[in-house]
Amino acid sequence: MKKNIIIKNSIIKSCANITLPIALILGIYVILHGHLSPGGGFQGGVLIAGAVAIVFTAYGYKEVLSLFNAERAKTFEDIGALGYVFLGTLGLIYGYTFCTNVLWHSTPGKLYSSGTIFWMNFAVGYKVLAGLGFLIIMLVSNLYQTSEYEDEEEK
Amino acid sequence: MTSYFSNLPIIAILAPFLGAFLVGLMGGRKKLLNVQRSIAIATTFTSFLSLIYLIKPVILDKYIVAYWMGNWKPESQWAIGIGLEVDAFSLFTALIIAAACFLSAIYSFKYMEEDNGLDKYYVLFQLLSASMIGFVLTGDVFNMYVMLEIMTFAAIALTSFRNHLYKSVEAGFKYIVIGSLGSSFILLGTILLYSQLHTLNLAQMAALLHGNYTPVSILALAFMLTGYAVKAFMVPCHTWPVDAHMAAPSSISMLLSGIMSKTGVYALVRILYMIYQSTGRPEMEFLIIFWGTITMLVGITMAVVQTDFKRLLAFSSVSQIGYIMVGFGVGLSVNKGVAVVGTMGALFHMLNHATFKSLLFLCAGAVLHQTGTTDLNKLGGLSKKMPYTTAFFIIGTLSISGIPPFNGFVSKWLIYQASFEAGYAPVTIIALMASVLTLASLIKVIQSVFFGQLKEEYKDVKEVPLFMRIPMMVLSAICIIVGVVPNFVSKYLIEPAAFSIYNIGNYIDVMFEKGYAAKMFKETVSIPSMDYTLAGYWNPLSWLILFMILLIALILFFSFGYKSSNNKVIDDLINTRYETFTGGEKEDYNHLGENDMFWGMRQDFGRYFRFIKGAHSGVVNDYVLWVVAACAIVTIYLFTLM
Amino acid sequence: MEALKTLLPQIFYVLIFPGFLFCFIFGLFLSGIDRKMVARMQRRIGPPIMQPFYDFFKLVGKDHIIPRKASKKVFLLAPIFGLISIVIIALFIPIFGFTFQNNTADIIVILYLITIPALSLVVGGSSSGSPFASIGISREMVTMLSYELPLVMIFLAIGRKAGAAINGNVTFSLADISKYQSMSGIMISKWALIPAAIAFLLIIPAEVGTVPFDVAEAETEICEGPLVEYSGLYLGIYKLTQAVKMFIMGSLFVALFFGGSGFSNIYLNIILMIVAVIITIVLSVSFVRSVLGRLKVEQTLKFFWTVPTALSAISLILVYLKF
Amino acid sequence: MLLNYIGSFLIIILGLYITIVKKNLIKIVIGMSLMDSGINLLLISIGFRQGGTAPIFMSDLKPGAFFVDPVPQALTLTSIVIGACVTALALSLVIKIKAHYGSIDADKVRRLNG
Repeated sequence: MKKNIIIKNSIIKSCANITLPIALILGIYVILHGHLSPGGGFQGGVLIAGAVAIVFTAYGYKEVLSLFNAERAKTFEDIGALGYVFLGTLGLIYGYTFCTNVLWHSTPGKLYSSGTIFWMNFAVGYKVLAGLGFLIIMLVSNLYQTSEYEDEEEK
Repeated sequence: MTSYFSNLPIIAILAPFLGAFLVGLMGGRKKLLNVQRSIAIATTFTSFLSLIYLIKPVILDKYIVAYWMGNWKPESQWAIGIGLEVDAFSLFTALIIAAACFLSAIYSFKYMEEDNGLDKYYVLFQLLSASMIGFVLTGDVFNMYVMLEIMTFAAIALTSFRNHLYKSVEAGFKYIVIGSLGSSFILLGTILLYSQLHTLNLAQMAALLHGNYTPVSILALAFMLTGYAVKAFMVPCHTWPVDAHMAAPSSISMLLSGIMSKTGVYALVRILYMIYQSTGRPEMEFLIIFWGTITMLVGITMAVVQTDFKRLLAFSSVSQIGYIMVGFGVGLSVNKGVAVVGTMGALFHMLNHATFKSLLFLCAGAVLHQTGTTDLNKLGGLSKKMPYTTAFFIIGTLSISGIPPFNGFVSKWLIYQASFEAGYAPVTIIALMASVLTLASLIKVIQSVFFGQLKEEYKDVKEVPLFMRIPMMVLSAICIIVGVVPNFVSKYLIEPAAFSIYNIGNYIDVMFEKGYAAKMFKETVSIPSMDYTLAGYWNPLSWLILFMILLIALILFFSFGYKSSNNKVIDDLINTRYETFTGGEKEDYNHLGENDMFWGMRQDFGRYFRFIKGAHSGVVNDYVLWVVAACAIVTIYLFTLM
Repeated sequence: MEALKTLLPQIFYVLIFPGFLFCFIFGLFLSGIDRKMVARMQRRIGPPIMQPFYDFFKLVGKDHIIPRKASKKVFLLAPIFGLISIVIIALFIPIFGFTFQNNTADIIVILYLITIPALSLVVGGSSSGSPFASIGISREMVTMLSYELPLVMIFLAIGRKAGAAINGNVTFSLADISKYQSMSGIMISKWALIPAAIAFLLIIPAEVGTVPFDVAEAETEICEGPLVEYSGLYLGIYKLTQAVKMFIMGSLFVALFFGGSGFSNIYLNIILMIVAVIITIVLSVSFVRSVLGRLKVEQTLKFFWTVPTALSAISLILVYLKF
Repeated sequence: MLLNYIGSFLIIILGLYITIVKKNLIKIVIGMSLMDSGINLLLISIGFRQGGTAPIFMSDLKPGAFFVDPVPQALTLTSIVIGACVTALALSLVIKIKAHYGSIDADKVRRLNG
């Protein structure tokens, strides 16, 4: 396995500098407009998690590890999932079935018009960005840390 | 509509999911470990309890619970939401699953204490339980697929949980390759079916597909059969569970073997009986019975030659699935009376297999926990050190080989009767022989693990702690109780489940509205009349009383002899007449390893055993090829005969 | 009072007549006859017919030793369970139309109950911790495997034959088989079932564990195999179980192939049964035992999976072809 | 449209071929995800309708406009997630196998056999 290759390519870096904010903004947009346009929590989450991959391609794994905290991503993922379950359970609490839309009271087409669906999208997006981000971080760090890993094995 | 029980199915699914995320939130802090354990036990118990509350409406009052997520009810008789639908068969399977998960959670309490990363274990464990319950309660094909995938991932991760062992990692990899191949087949079948019917709801699929077979739907059937056969360990798709059961922690092996295989069987039954309504199709009946018989035979002959405790149990599990599928195959028979016997036998065997195989795996786990190995050649003589485990294992052995009055007898007998009455005499003979071979393979385990000579290195082995003994106790109690009162169990659990399998019209009507099934079928859908007379139950109670009388009399009579011999053994250490007779050999040389057992048989059938052992080569590519070949054969068979 | 009225005959059945006492006396008696017959065939005078009784009571009087390595409870309980299960079979076997226990599927119950004595031998021998016992139990399991296959096929053939006449399909009830034989003549008179009867006669020695097929207990090679550590009372129980098994197999043969209505008098029926069982056992056990030597374990397997299996398969096929 | 169906089945068969023939574990993983992609393509093709619009109820919808089938799109998404998870998990297992066995040749990773 190739080790210790530090990627320093100015073209990639400057491209990443441009695309990174776009990816983030687009991701957030897609999450928030999940009920109005194609897309939703999952797609937006993937877009945001793609930012991790962009950082990796441009700045290498050290940067990724210093920027993102894998442990916290794991926690965030659980929070997102719990939020989804809680929002779903709201339907039960209000006396309907699971996932029933209980907050709905607005005109269609507006940003905040879909009641629980909006918040569910948000929760899913949160979960996915944390989860996929965690996945990418893990894969990246595994790629470069096999030697450390083998030491663990001998213990 | 909104009765007290209408929300119970979703609670049963939701509780373990919620618990999983909560445990994940807590992270790997040592202080919170006990909290996490309690959460796992509490959530599995919650789902078990909510399913128990469903027994009265669903099983006793024959009510089918339909539940639409988000209140998205069908729009002009077209399902647009995701629905849960709980009939007696779903509930029956779900009850087995929830009970086993609860017991496994208790068992894990002490069994897993030496491992690290336990928070991840409990997250995955609860995901596994939740997805299995969700799988059987859902009324939506794609939801089934999603639940199946969650289940597969959790199971793979749990299989390779002890990733410092090479076998866990290898088994996990084989599992993921073959398992995801099976999942892909299932997805392919599902979407092919969707392309024809444009719906994913189980009930609606059944209604639309009635008498409406096209090449697409037959291709979908072939893919789905193979895909779920991978999940239900049917030969030749049985290669992953064997490795996985061997490598996983025993609390998980129990779930994988005893319970997860049932989800595959559940799906096969739903596909055959409900979606494709193959009841009365002799070609489907033949396919399933033939497949089941092959499974039975290959599983058990492989089990006889194994040298690893858990691997042997896994292969025997494969053969037990064969029994279940033979029963369900007979259930497709034209002859209603015979079909009911077959279905009931299969359902009963599902219950029984879940209990005794879980029990056996927990015993294997106890041995592994105390000695650190499951190699039959290394173990020996543990019965004096672990008397309870030995007793439980013997109970499990007697149950699985169908010795009366344990529970395996009842279901196996129903399956024999059904297959023989349906005119498949060779199947009955093979089933009976497989039963004897099961006994032989487990006797091998008893001889080389619990009896025989005690090895030096296991001198200080102790009995397992109480927390691990409780689930084993419960399971062996179930083994005995179900065997003693089979009439009661089959009246209140098996018969409603068998009825609900055949009662397709009602299943469809409840999901949509009354008369929908009749409209789609273009004929009146009658409630199937079930004829239980051929299932003439074995009534052991009458002679069990006599059994007890005899037992008490004899034990009273012989207890004097037993008592008087008690003291001599202990104080008479010098007297050589209490030594085992070895013929002058040194003890180190005369341990009969399991390799030498049954050499008489292996000599005669050496060619067969060499072939079948060589076929399980351990190369992933071969196993994938088997699955693909099975799919091809099923496809060709279905296209020629349907 | 009502319960007592139903319970008392049951207790009588279990303890006295077809049950424990009868099995005990008649089994040992049968074993004595067998020994006497073999002796006569070998031109010896032989032991008195009561010799097995003397042997049994002598064994009961002796001290019994539990080896230090053995796990005590299993070691002592295994023989008792074997004896109980074999005695219980006696309750299922009808004596010419008279049954004590009526079940819908007693053939399969019997099929499994018959394996329990062998199983108890296996578990008891295994728990003794002796290497000879380990070899013995592996041989016992292989023997069991070998005779189980033809036995199953014989039972299925008979069940099919009787069931076709009784309910049009198949029956596993001995009472039905007995009824069928009283309706249309004894089973052995049907051509289709004669091979099955021969196969059953060949199975009896293996089931009982007498000479040509006693690979599990081969005294000269492995010192009685599973029984090597047993002594005193518990050895006696094993010997008794073996004797009772001989009786059970004989009467099962009679009930399956020579059953029927018999006489109207129950006592006459019992005597007829006893005579028939003695003839069966002399035919299948004593003759074979005095003529042949012991087979090897793989020869046993090969023999049973060829000759009796083929015979019973012929029967099964003939029955299916409605001969 | 026919091209899509043929293509998707070709991709599935190609994936199967790779999984069966290639001995390198990473290539097996590639085969698996290739098969997933084929299934996804099939799914999307099933839902596609010539000239259909995005399945969203908006006010500016023309009369007579029709939607593409939204259900397969949702299914595809789920399927993609699952495919990503399969790949990630399988790759992590391959890394572990490399650590234990020192090889990622399927012929050498066969200690559990028989």
